[in-house]
Amino acid sequence: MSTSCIHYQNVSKSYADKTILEGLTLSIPANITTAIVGESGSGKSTLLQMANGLVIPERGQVAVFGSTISRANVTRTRLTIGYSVQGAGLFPHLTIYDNITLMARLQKWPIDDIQSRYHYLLTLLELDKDLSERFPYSLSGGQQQRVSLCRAMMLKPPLLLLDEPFSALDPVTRDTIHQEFLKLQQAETRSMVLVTHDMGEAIKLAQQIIVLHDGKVEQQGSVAEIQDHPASEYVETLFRLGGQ
Amino acid sequence: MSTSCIHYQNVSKSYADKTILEGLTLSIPANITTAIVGESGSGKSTLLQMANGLVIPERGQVAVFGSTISRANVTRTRLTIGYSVQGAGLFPHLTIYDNITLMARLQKWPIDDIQSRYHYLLTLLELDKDLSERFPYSLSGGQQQRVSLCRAMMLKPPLLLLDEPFSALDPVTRDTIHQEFLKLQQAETRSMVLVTHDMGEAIKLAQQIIVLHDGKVEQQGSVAEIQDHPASEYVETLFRLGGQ
Amino acid sequence: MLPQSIRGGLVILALILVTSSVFGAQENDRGRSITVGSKNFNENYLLAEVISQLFEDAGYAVDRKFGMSGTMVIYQALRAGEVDVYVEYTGTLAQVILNYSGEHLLDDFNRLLAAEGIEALQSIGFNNSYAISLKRELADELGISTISELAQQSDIEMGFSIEFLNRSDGWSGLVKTYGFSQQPTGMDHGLAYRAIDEGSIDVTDAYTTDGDLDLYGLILLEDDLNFFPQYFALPLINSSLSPQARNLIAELSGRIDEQRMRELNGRVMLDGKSFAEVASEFLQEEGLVERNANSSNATMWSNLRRNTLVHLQLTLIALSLGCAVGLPVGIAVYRYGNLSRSIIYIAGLMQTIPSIALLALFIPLFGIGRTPAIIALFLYSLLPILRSTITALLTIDPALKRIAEALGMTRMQQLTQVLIPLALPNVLSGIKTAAIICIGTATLAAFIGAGGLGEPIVTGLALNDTSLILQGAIPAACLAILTELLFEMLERVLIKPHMLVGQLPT
Amino acid sequence: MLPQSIRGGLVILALILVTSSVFGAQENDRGRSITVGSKNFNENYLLAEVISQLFEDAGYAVDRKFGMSGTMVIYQALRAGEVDVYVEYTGTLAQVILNYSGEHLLDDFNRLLAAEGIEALQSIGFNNSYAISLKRELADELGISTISELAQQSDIEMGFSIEFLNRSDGWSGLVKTYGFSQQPTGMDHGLAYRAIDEGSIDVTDAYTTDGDLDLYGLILLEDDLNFFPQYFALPLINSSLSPQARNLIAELSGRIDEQRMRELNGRVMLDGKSFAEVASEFLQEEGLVERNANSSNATMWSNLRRNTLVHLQLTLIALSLGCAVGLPVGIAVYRYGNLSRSIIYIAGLMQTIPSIALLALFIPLFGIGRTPAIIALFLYSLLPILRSTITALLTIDPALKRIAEALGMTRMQQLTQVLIPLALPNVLSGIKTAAIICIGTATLAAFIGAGGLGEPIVTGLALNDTSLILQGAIPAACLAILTELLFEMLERVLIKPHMLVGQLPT
Ligand SMILES: Nc1ncnc2c1ncn2[C@@H]1O[C@H](COP(=O)(O)OP(=O)(O)OP(=O)(O)O)[C@@H](O)[C@H]1O
Ligand SMILES: Nc1ncnc2c1ncn2[C@@H]1O[C@H](COP(=O)(O)OP(=O)(O)OP(=O)(O)O)[C@@H](O)[C@H]1O
Ligand SMILES: [Mg+2]
Ligand SMILES: [Mg+2]
Repeated sequence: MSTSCIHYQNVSKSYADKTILEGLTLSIPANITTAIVGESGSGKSTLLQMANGLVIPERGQVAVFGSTISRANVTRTRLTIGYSVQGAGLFPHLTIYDNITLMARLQKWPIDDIQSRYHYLLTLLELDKDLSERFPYSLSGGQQQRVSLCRAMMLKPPLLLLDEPFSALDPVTRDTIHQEFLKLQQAETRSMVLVTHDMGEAIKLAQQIIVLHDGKVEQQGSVAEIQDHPASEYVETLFRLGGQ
Repeated sequence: MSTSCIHYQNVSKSYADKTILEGLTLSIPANITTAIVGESGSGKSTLLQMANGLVIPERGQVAVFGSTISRANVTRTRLTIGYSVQGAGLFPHLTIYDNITLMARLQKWPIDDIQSRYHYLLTLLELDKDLSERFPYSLSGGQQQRVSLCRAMMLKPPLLLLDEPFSALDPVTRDTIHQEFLKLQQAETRSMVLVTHDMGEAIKLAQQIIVLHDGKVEQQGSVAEIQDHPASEYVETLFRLGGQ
Repeated sequence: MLPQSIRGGLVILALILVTSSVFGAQENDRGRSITVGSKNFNENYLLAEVISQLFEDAGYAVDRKFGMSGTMVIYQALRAGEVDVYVEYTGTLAQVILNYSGEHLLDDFNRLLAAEGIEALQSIGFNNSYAISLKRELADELGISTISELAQQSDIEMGFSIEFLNRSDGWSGLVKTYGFSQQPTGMDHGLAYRAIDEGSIDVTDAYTTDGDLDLYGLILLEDDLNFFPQYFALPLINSSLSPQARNLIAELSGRIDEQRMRELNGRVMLDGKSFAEVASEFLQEEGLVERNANSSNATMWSNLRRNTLVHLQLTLIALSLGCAVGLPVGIAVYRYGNLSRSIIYIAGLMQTIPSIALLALFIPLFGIGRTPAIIALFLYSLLPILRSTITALLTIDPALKRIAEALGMTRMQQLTQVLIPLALPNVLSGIKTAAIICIGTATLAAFIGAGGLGEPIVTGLALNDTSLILQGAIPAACLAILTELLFEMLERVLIKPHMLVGQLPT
Repeated sequence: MLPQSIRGGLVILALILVTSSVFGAQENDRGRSITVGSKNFNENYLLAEVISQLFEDAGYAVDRKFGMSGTMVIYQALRAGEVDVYVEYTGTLAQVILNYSGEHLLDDFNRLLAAEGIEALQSIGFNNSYAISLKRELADELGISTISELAQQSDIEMGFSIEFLNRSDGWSGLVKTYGFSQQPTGMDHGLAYRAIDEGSIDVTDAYTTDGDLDLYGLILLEDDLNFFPQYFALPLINSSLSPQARNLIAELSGRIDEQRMRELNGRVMLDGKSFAEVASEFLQEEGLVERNANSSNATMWSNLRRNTLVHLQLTLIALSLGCAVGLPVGIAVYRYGNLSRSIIYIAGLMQTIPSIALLALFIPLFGIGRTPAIIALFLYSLLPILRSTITALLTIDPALKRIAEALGMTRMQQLTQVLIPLALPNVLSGIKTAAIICIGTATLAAFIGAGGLGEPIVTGLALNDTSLILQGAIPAACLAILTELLFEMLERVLIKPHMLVGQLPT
């Protein structure tokens, strides 16, 4: 595998008596979109949060773009990672504009760059400009989710970690955004890791798919590989029931 | 229409300058499952929350099982409505067991009834018994969502309002639960209103579908009706992009 | 009313502590400024107020150091230049200060005082000495007007104050001079007038300027053998006082005789007027100041303004310090957990030290005045601020804390952008509590000469003058309410309304 | 150390206010219980402590009402049965109480006292009267040992206390009796000894039992013409005292002569021992109680326990009341918003009233003792509880509030199941602050006779006895820390750890 954006080396994580991941080694290739799919509670979010240091594995190491995450570099590394959390997690005291542009302002971006990036993102994610001055509590579930995605993408990070970013969107909006994302992928190379339960979405947006099951990687491969040669009955069922 | 579980009479709701719903009249039939679908931000959650008095319309009235919601009866009415909120909304200070059984205990159900109902619901929603003593923060997104659903169903309410209850579930878990819900519908008659973005889910679980668009009801009818005779281009696109 | 002993205790505490502000270094050299002192009894308060208003009318800034306890205290203050002028009595001057037994001649006094840098001015006129008083009707009935005549009366009940009975210039001397044969009873001076009124005694000792003689219809017998020492009131001044200032004070010389002083004292004691009011009335009646209906009010208002400003200043500085220390320390405790938990214990300990004791303990460390007051207030404000900060930070939704980290914020950015704004409502609530506690405790600061609204309260308690107490208590209460309103405004500015609602708008 | 004037103020305040507890209704009829009173000077404290320990050794419960100011106060307390026994001096008994000028015979006294229900017992032995003192070397050098001989000396510098100079039984009488011709200077009694030490004066007045005579190497001249009135110490008791109790007190009769009393006073003044220690030493030396190394410690510990218990009781009751009112009112304000916002203002106002003033103001309403103290503490605890409750409720995540409603909870259920548990951390933080403020302010309650740990502090301030101050301050500090720990435990029980974390466990 040429370069990897995230490399998990023999990682283990457990809570109390329950082991979530054990001795997992996994490379996620850079510059493409990888979808992580699998059962609810199987550790997908945990896996993403290990990449930005929110979850620290008991054993093993995680490297982002080749450099191992440590206490010393974690804050710097996080600036290169856009992370959209499952369940939006917007700051309730900030307006939508402030939520999205917060980090750019802290990074002292020129105001013009901030403005243009902000408006670009709103359009990209089909959000109304009217939302700018409103506070998160007044947004619908799908709107909040999209704002969270804008926030993740604000700094143009080379790596995007998206935890079920489109789950609260209706098919029409979702399709429009899918199209935009595909265009985006062609315009600029960027590494993206997408956790999703929508197999159609995984197939449409990702070049690689990782199937997580029982704390292990059940299968990793290109979309075609997985669709044509599911490694197990679970993978097959997943895609069948996912409508693909 | 024989009996309706919720009847909206000329209901209007707006925030500041923005009108969400205007002069909407709508009856949702009792004893069947109705799916509400539509664009993100179109007012689906608002519509549900009007039925349990969380959102009060500026004009018009809402009746649940024939009785108009008022300040006086709203608390009593709510006990007959199971409501699962978009984004789980579990009480962080209570264990999973306590979250789910809270209202039953407050209603002074016999402990045996509580226990058996609790375990029935866990099984129904594919949740592990190990979760019982854990707190919401330690659950995955999909697990929290299912706990929220258990809580909504705990009191065996005659009316269930479910706001995107399965959005965070993987296809396999989702399918298993779908099957259980279908069995449930055959076993006992119950009114259920389901907001969803998964058209497959709507078609599978619901007998009636309401399509919301631009603050108006774009189409209301049986699943077959809507699939065969979409009232507008929007309805057609919605179902096409929804994979159905 | 308060039991006598407690009231007495408060009086004495108040006076002594207020007095002690004399020892505090205080800057009173702003332009034409003058410090007027008084002893701790009504007549002396009133005369000091008269002098103060006279100076104020002439455009001086007056620093009032009223209510000092004891002759030596005020005299030393005068010597040290901490007081520029006060009213002394010739008898006291001779016996207590100069230990001089010759005749009371101003020149002799001044010869002795010269070395001390002090000067006595012409007497104000009246002689406030011991006297023997009885009901006017009784005097008429018996046909007596002198003490000699009284000594001839056999069927007379005499009740004297314990002090009078014990002093050599009291009863024992009187017996020797006039040859009394009657046996007097000892009783409290305050009770003697009532006893006379009820008829249980006929005669008692009095001061020649007692304000309530008229009330009880008492007259004074002539001291025909000149037994009682003379206590003429005269201003003692600092020799360095400017001629203009001396001239102003000299305006009073010979102005007030016993009758007039009795009447002025009576306005305070019987009519319940304030010293400031009576002084202002007197100066107007004498034509010494322009007639001005508001002058006494003006004094009150200017005092009020000054006290309120000082109070505000004390509170604000202490509260700012409290925030400046409490907030960062609170954040540190939150960040480093149990390591710095002991800080809360220490802050708690500070709170258990009673404020008076704390203020007293500070004197050897920080002296007297504003500094120790501010330090004490600061310590009291620390605990509520510290604790609310810590708890508020701890109870922030952990999901939001994690997101702040995930976004790549530095620790400082997490604090300023997320933690502090989210903790703000509860932190502000702690600061509010601290502010109100400060305003309350600052009234005690008057005890160590720090001024503020405690000053009228303390003096009022001392003089049992309710209107004076209210002059401190009401503005303090207003300050408290203002503070509440201010914080509400601050909340409105700093905290988005939806962050602080019982119910979201629907 | 504290400047004299402030220390003096605190002494007087403390004593007078502690004294006033006499007026408070207090139940002291538990079994064999006895109330011992003392006046507010060292010797009298010490003798009262001796009597107290004698009773305690005999199994009585002793209520100490020490440090009353003024003869009339303590005598009235004895008459009213609020004190069972105290030590008076014959001179004072004759002049101040009985106004009797005959010879000091016990039978005569008792004839006069009988009507009052009071009895004087045999003198303790020593006569604490005025005396004239000078350096032993000087006396030897001049070869004098009586006052008559002193009066013959011409080249002698005399410095007397102002009081002595002014009393008829002081200097003036002395002059008449002995025919002094020298001119004395007036000075503070405390300074006179030092002046003698430095040689600036040769002779001063003293009391025959002064504990520091030996320190300065002073001797007393014989009052060969018997001029000074006699002040023999004798116990005054309530006539209703049981024979056993009388017998106990009678054990002291004739036990202490001047020399012994001087020496005992010296142990307190010079060696810095506590009254309890010296009293216990004395009783052991006289064989009046079993030799027991720990007895003084035992007294200290039992006092400590009692004071701490009272303190705890005051604090707990006040805090419980504060919670009982603050929590529901806070909830009401949260529920009904601006309508009841004025309640916060009122609670704030309460906080601005200085605690001493508040306690004083309560006396006419609630009398003296625990009730007003508890009410005052309650008022002080109210604001922090109230405010933290309101803010904590307001800052709960509104989404959770909506869900609680949506589930069909009644208002009460929403409160108990969701709002209160979620507000708990911040509410507890407010209650903690209130608790610490209560513990601190409760030390002031001693001023109105409510007891508690303020008692040793107040007495210690009065006597300038650091060890006594610490006996109050240290336990108060410990209480504060214990309270912190207790609340931490409470937090651990009431609040799930994940609800109060800086960082979630990962
Ligand atoms: N307090 C508020 N102030 C202003 N606008 C609001 C407020 N609450 C909701 N809205 C707006 O009302 C509209 C309807 O919201 P609602 O949550 O009902 O949408 P929805 O159909 O459930 O969307 P989704 O599928 O994204 O959950 C949205 O556009 C939202 O922005
Ligand atoms: N603090 C914790 N204590 C105990 N178990 C935990 C804790 N946090 C997470 N878990 C468990 O770890 C497992 C993995 O969680 P994770 O959130 O990674 O799942 P997921 O794959 O993202 O699931 P979903 O699709 O439902 O979001 C879950 O079973 C969850 O219950
Ligand atoms: Mg997840
Ligand atoms: Mg919605």
